[in-house]
Amino acid sequence: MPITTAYETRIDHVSILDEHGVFDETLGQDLISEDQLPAIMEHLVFCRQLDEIAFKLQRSGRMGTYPQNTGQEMPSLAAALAIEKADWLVTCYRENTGLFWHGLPPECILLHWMGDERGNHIPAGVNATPIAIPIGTQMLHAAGLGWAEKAKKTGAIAVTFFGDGATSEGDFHEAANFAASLKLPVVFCCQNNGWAISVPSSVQSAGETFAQRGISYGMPCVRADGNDLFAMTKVMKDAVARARAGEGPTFIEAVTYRLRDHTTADDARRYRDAGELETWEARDPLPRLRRWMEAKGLWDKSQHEKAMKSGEERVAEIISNAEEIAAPDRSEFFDHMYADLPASLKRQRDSKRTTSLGQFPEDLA
Amino acid sequence: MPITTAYETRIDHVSILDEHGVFDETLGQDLISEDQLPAIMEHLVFCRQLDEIAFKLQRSGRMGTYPQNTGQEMPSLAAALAIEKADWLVTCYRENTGLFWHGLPPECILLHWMGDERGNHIPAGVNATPIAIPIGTQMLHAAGLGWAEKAKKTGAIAVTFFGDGATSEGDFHEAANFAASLKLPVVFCCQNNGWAISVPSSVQSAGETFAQRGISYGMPCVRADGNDLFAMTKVMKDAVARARAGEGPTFIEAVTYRLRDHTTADDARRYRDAGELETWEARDPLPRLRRWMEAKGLWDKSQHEKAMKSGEERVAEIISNAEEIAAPDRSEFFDHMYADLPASLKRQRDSKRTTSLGQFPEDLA
Amino acid sequence: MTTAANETEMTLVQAVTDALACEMRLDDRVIILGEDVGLNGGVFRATEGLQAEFGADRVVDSPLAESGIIGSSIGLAMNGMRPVPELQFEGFMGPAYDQLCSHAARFRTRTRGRFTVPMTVRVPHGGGIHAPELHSDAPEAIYAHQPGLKVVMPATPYDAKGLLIASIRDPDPVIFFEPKRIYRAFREAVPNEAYTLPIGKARVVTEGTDLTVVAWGAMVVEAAKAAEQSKASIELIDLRTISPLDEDTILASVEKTGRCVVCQEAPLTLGLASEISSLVTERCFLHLEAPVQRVAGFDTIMPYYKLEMEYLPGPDRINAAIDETLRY
Amino acid sequence: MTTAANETEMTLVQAVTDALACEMRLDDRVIILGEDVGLNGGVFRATEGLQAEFGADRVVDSPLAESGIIGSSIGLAMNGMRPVPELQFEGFMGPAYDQLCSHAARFRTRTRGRFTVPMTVRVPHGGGIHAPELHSDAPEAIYAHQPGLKVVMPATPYDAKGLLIASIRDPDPVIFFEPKRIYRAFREAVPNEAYTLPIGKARVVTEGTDLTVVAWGAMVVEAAKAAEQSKASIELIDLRTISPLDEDTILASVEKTGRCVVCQEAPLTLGLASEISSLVTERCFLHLEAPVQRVAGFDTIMPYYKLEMEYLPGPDRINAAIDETLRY
Ligand SMILES: Cc1ncc(C[n+]2csc(CCOP(=O)(O)OP(=O)(O)O)c2C)c(N)n1
Ligand SMILES: Cc1ncc(C[n+]2csc(CCOP(=O)(O)OP(=O)(O)O)c2C)c(N)n1
Ligand SMILES: [Mg+2]
Ligand SMILES: [Mg+2]
Repeated sequence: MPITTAYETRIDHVSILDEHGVFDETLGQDLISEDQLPAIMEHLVFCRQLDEIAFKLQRSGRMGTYPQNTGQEMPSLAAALAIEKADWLVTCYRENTGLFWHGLPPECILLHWMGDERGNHIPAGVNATPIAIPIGTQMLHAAGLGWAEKAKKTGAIAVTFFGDGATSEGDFHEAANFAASLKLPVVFCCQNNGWAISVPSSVQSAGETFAQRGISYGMPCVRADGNDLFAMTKVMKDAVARARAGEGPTFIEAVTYRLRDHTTADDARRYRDAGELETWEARDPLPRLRRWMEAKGLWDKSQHEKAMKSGEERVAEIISNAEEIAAPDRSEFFDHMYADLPASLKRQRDSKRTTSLGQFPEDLA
Repeated sequence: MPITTAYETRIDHVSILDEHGVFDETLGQDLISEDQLPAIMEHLVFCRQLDEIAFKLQRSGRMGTYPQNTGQEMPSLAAALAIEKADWLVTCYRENTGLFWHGLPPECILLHWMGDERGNHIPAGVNATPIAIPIGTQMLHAAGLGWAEKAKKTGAIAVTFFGDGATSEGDFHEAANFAASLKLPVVFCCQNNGWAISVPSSVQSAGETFAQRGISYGMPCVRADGNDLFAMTKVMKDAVARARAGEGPTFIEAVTYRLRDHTTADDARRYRDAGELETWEARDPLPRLRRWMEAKGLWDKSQHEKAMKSGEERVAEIISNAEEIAAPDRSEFFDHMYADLPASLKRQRDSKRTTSLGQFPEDLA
Repeated sequence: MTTAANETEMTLVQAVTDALACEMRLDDRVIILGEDVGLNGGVFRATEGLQAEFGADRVVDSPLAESGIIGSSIGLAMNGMRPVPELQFEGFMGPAYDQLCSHAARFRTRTRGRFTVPMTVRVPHGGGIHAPELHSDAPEAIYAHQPGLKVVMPATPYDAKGLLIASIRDPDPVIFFEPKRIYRAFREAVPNEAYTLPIGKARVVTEGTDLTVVAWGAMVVEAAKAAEQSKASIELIDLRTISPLDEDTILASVEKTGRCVVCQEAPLTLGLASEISSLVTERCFLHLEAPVQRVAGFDTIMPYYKLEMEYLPGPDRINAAIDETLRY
Repeated sequence: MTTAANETEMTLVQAVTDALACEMRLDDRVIILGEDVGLNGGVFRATEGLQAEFGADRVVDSPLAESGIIGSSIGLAMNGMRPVPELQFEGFMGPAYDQLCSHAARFRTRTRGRFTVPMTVRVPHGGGIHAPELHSDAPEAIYAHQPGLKVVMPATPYDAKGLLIASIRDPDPVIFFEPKRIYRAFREAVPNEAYTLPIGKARVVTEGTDLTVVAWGAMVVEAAKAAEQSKASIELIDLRTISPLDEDTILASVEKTGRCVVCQEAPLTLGLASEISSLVTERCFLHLEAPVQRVAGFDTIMPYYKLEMEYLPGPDRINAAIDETLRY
């Protein structure tokens, strides 16, 4: 038999609450308890509000560049719902919903984008890493974080998020390969939102799906509707269980869409079709969930209004917390360079001089 | 339909002349003309001799570290048979058979391993790149070389070779992805020889095959018996035709085996099972082809003896060419740093001094 | 200001675009690749309009992978093309470090001239634009330490155009750093035609007799402000090329002034200022009235933008060094 | 030579192995990963026997991917482990450059102390062993320019053990360069117990009054030979730590001798010698009888091994610089 089959595979696409409001009762059963859904809805309303206000903060000069999350709320939230407190969220920059649910104070994210590293001081006990600016690099840290849990035999795991663009970076490949080869407890979730700034996902890969990126490493792969909280929760729960059981990593492609500009520094109208945007606005995950919950009697207009109002208040409070924090000390950026500041750095900090003569201390700023 | 098929694929394994001497007449027909086979056999005999002698040169202190090719002769030779003079071979360091067939003077390879860059001065008209020392980096150059041919609309293509270990590097991923995304005329051939120094290929990938590495990029993938010249020639010809037709890259896994130590600096007995080696010695591609050719009346003992003898003579001549080349000028390594040597480098070259006072020129070496 | 008919007033980033357009019209081997360089015209709009003029085959949106961009550019360059890859920010050169330093820099000498890499890597450089982490670094010393590369950094629109065209025509790999802080800081008249400025030649911005200030990129503007505020007669040198250094211009100036201050954004330790200091000391020791002073970023990570102006040297810190050197 | 009961004569590479074994016995957070570090004991046998003693979970053969090795080590270090990754040769640090400089170096300050990276990256360093391309480079300046990293390089077996254990215990990322040329050059008595030597402290190898020679790694041996041949009274300093520099020891010595020669394998331009030269000049200007001289590799690619001894500074070139400095 000169031509035989060397390898064969197929990848599932999972959808539970589809864009037309149809819900798959079999798969959807017991995924998320009905009791929990109102709190989830409140959280989503709040996160969307914060996201839209952050945009305005940037426009009014009160914040630097900000990447909006709107439209991509479900994948990371599903991860947060599927994991435990001891597990790790290793994200990029469109995962506010999941990070906040996992315990990250929203002030942290605002401070980060206000150009203040104190926003990256994740509180002790919150197992999350800060915003990853260089694309595609954080997945290796997730592999290591998960590896450490495996070494310590804690049972904890790591879930890492990244974009479609990020899967083009070599570090993505090395992270997935390390995790699979060493059977590390890690879940890889690619948020395929169609774009990497102005570059469509078709340039990032000639493959039919991003899910098939995981085949290279021999790990289970799945594709899901990233705008469907239930589908995302199902694939996350499966992947988390597999990781926790010591069976290694899973690759998830969450098919979603960036409903706003790449960041506030971007203008998507330069490169993006209005029609495409409209199609995806109709698939907006929030209204989809809301309509279903209202139909099921789990949510109503007055609850929504209440959520909007309390969201607004919370957002206002968070912004004032972030804005009213005392300015950092002028030489605060020396303080955490090393556990012990070397003598030469101490001199630089104290003199605010990199020049070295120092015979005229009265010149020092 | 909540669970649907997102993606489905299968990969062929191709074998034509198997390890038991069975030849598939359908697939094997017209692949390599019977007229050409004796010359191929002579070439293989010569290459194997050179490879074994190179080992001895190292052992007797006449050459530096050398990586033997023995056992892996077929994949690159098949590539050389499948391509044209204008096409590129972008190899690692176990592709002597293909490189020599493509026109590289064997002296070049010896000089390289004798620690002399002049061995990397590939003669004009030979489209091959020098030995790639940092693993996994040359495939990106192949992507660019192929891209240039595409831009110039020459119809020429690039074939690149790398090991199983190399597929773990991020650069492999980026090269394959660029080639697939930009539809570049490139053929990727992974020589899976079971080992990366002491690390078995099972550590490099948890996948069942290396062929499936290519699925990530949406490129056609195929696995072949790398010790079967016919199977390799078939998959190479197909891949080359696809590249030349503008249909983009193909990923080939050649399943082969490193019959010797990793390099002369290595001792494989430290980590490798004697039984495994024996199994693969029985699959040695040279005797396999020889037996078949003898059975078909295309080769006989006297031809073999003649080939051995002329091979020996050629090897001796090549070695003396490589050893008798005049020693490089002491400052030869300045000559090709830039098209025009900057003034500071001229001073360094002429004075052989990096120090800069230079008040005492009589001190200069 | 009057502009001649064959000149246009433009900003530095416009001069970059203009240089690319001019050279692409003259030489169809020139090809641009990178992230968002196509329809979007690059995140700084440096390639704006080029895809429309030259097509998607010559202005190519690549996958998001810096090593891929540089590694494939090397192959393009080795095979008769003149690639001009863009890396989006200097902070993202890291993933391409190996292809730049282990390959681009080495192919000519590795192959004793058979293969060369005439590639120009464009990279926005430096701080002061209120950007996120890793969008404000100054890594020029890293690449100036690598034999086989050239490193160029203009400080004016005129220089940007002339040096970029010279870089593209150069037969060796050039890293072309663009000081993003002054991308749009001012305009000047730039000839419409293609022209080149020599790589490896510094520019004496203002002549002076008391002290030499050496700067490059955006620091030239800060140093010029400092010089203007200073009572001393400052000779300001804009390096233009970081590697190879124009030793003659620097040494001639310090021989005349006897004093030297070097300004850089990068951390102090092992920045280019250290190289210039040791060079000047070795070669002008008996002319020196005071040690060469370095004004640099601190040996810390460039802080997020709330504190970035605390990090970057400005006229105050430069003048403190000038004064101290004069009083030495 | 007599060896005490609690000491063993060993080579530098054996001292490395011994340090790893000692620390792994004391601290089960220590984990080794890299290419061929397991059964094979590393290509230089630096991890020989460790997998047998500590198991395949603590001495891990990783996939062949340097960025992967460093990036996953960062995660391990952030999460309570003490990873000691090995990169097989300094020429293969390139693919890991980004994880080293954009992440390992930055996590502590990026997160204002929430996350730290107590990782020790072991890397064989330098030329002179007749190896192929990219197996003989000297990239220490690249990593010393990066704030947030520490860079250590021992020159003796005793120092190798003490500094390696100190590096593993250090709360910050350390690049531990091992001078492969002298891995097996000589033996000395090394205590059997675990001990540490302070990071950031240089060693005065021999005291002298005429001239200070600064060296590190394998160059210490060459400099010692030069000093022995010299008629002058040489004070030889072995840096031991490249970052942070032990400024006090260097400056005190040059204040005494008034003359200084620095030796490195790396290319001249922007090597550590340039940093030391500018530092010494700034701080000891009025003590200097002659400019600081740098003896370095040339600003070329390190040639293949037929010519490598033409490239590497040896006693002759060091003594030429010493003589010239003395006569200045
Ligand atoms: C290494 C690196 N290269 C380039 C950039 C600039 N950049 C920031 S976001 C981005 C696109 C990311 O696309 P994707 O991964 O799909 O994430 P998305 O923004 O769509 O969520 C680019 C190119 C970067 N931050 N890091
Ligand atoms: C970037 C890089 N890392 C490490 C090495 C050291 N090294 C040389 S060959 C080799 C194994 C290569 O394995 P593989 O790709 O399977 O090729 P093979 O030797 O089996 O033909 C290693 C780790 C290297 N040369 N380059
Ligand atoms: Mg995206
Ligand atoms: Mg192999």
